[in-house]
Amino acid sequence: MSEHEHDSQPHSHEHAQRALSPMELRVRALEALLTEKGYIDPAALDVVIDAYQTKIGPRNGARVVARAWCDAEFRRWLLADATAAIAFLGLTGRQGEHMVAVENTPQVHNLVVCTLCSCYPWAVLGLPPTWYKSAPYRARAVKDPRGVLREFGVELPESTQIRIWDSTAEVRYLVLPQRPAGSEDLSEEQLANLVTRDSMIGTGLPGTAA
Amino acid sequence: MSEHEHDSQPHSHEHAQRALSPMELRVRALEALLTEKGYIDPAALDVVIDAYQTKIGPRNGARVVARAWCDAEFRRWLLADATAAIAFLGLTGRQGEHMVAVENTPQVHNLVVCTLCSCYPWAVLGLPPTWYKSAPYRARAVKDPRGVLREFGVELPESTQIRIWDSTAEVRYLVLPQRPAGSEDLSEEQLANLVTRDSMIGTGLPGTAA
Amino acid sequence: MNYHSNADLGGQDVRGAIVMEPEGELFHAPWEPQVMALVVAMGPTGLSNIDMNRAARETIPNYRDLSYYEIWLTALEKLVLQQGVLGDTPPPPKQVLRAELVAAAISKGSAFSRTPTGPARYALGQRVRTIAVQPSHHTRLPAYARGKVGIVERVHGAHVFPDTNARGLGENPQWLYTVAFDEKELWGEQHLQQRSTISVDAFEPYLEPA
Amino acid sequence: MNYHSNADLGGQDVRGAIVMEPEGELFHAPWEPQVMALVVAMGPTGLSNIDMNRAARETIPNYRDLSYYEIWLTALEKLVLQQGVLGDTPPPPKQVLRAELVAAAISKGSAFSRTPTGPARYALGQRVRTIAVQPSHHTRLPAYARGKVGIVERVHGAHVFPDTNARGLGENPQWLYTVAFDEKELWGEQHLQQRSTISVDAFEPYLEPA
Repeated sequence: MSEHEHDSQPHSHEHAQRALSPMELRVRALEALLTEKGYIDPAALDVVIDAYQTKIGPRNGARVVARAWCDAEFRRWLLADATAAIAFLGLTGRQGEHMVAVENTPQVHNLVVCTLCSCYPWAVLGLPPTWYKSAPYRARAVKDPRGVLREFGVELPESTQIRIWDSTAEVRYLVLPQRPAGSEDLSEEQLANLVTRDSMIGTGLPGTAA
Repeated sequence: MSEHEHDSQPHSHEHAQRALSPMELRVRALEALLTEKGYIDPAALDVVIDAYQTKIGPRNGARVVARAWCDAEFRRWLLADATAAIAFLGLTGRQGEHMVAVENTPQVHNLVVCTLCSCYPWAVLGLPPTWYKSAPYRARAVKDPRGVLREFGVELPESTQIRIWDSTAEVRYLVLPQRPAGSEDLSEEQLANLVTRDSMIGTGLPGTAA
Repeated sequence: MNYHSNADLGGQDVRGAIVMEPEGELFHAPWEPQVMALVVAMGPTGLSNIDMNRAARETIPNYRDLSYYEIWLTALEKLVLQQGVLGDTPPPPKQVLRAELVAAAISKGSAFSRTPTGPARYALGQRVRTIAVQPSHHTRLPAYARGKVGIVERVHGAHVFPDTNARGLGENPQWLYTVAFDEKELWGEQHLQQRSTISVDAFEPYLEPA
Repeated sequence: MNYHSNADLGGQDVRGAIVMEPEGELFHAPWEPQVMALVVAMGPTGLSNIDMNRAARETIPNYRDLSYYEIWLTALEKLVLQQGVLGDTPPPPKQVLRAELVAAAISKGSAFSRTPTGPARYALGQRVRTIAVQPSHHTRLPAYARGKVGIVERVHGAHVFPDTNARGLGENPQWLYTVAFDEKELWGEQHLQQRSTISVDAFEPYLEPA
């Protein structure tokens, strides 16, 4: 287990064709050990990575939101029983077993955080962005939400109430943003394209109907 | 609307190539009216009928039961949140929006009825059998369950508690029967073949492992 | 208004055999599938809702003489007349179930849960007494379970309230509970012991503390 | 035992910018996807559970100096050592996530709801006070929400209780509530007004009547 010393190098975001970094060596060692001991099928790792790179991401959540914008009955179902409504769209899964959808209105803006770790609705949004897991977001979202939103370029009217959901258990929250003005003529698919990941966390707003 | 007189003929189960019966005429008249007034797409009726004849029936529920027999985690999920667990298998739908699964044990046998009409979990069991909608079953299941079960050829030990679920709202009940003795070596698919419709209503038991 | 349901059969003295039926035997006359499909197809039109349908069915004077699909047909004819489909300004359908929409509509269903607006008055395990009054409109508390003491076994959340929904007075969501009764409470001490417990799904207005 | 979490960041004075990230940018080093996949793949082995994982992560001494995938890797290494994987009798995996099982396992997830065994002590709209004691083990009530008065906004059913599950003391399901606090209750009257309401998901043992 000599590879288990911590990587003391500064974080590098470039990884060209070169010798394996200490972190890479450390991960490979752990993978080799768990494979040898019979815990891991190494082929499964590639399938997991592919799933979160190509199948499970915020476009899934965008489908949910666009459907709710187009179908009042689905919207009502989503708000009353998000787990079932989302499962109806085939989006069940890991880190999405117990879903709650919260609706933005002209009066209330919702913001989701996990101050204790990085709980995030993987089944509809995929892997969380780095900032969502970072100390500054987790520390400040609950105490200075307007400041945090400003960093994201979102300036809410003073009269808007901000409702912050700290995901401290296994319930996962999806924000249902307000449908953009002027989007009446867009198809469900076009609407889904306006739904950004951040708008479903509450740190952003959906795109505008061009 | 002169076709609306009641069919006074005794019920006939044979309908060979012959003139339309009064009931057939009555149904056709209503269908024609609703089509003309723009409420009905007649082509939709065939799709609905085909769905319940070929896709939505008790083999769906049997899949749920067999999965619960094979996968302890799924069974626990099914018993804690049947709507979500069943949705995970893709079996959402009409008359199955709010599901509860109830488990038979050596101590407790579950029986489902709708005394007020014919509520039945269509999404997993399809269309209810005639007896389920009939006055004798609806009247007696709640008061004389052992007598009713005897009519179905089911004789329970005297010590077994019978738990009757009268479906008086929009919750739909699915009985999870006991896994047959000696079925340890069967595949999930083979197990599903042992699960009868009646065993999921509680008026029957699953087949035995041959 | 003198409302009487002919469908409230639980515990009544109904003779007649319960006639078994094999799984694949769905219909017994060529017009029956058409009636089933018409009822399904009329759902999205919004001409009536499920509680109006039940009210129309249970008030058919010769309810007990009709087969179930005859009941459905008769009630649909009645609703079509009542809602003015034959008049000069028939109510426009909210949505027409086009053939290509059938599969999605069936697998979506129509959820009856609603976001609760107030606290549940009763909790799991609590003793409650059902109201004894028989209201003069459609309701879903069976006669055999009126004025009886039971135990809250499940709390299902808030659901559309049939008593108002059936009369076009709105969804008026109410907390829904499964309330279980000992057989002696329902049928008296003299009743042939069956070792049975019977539950109904009861809306909060049907219950009082006990 | 002196348990200290380094992950409880809500409301702390953490400087540093929140760094935006485009939707497709999932990883920042070639070893990161491997770590994510290893953690996912270790789930079915039962070597640890999600609460043990969180405990292992939040007690890393230099938690705040590590990136999130470094935290995951370090915690996994720690658990592998603690659970005796390197010993003579490593605990056998409950299930190995074979490549062909990945898609089904991800889309199934792992539900944390359990059938409740007793009544919920609190109801929607009720005032509750969170406990002030910081237990000396993994727990999920953030420090900023201790000893505070809030309102029950949602009742989620019974869920696996992290405080026991993290210590291998069983699932011990407890009722789970969303409890919402006014910003002044959490941060004091002097706090810059944000018009915000903050909720946590709190297990029943974290709450007292207020």
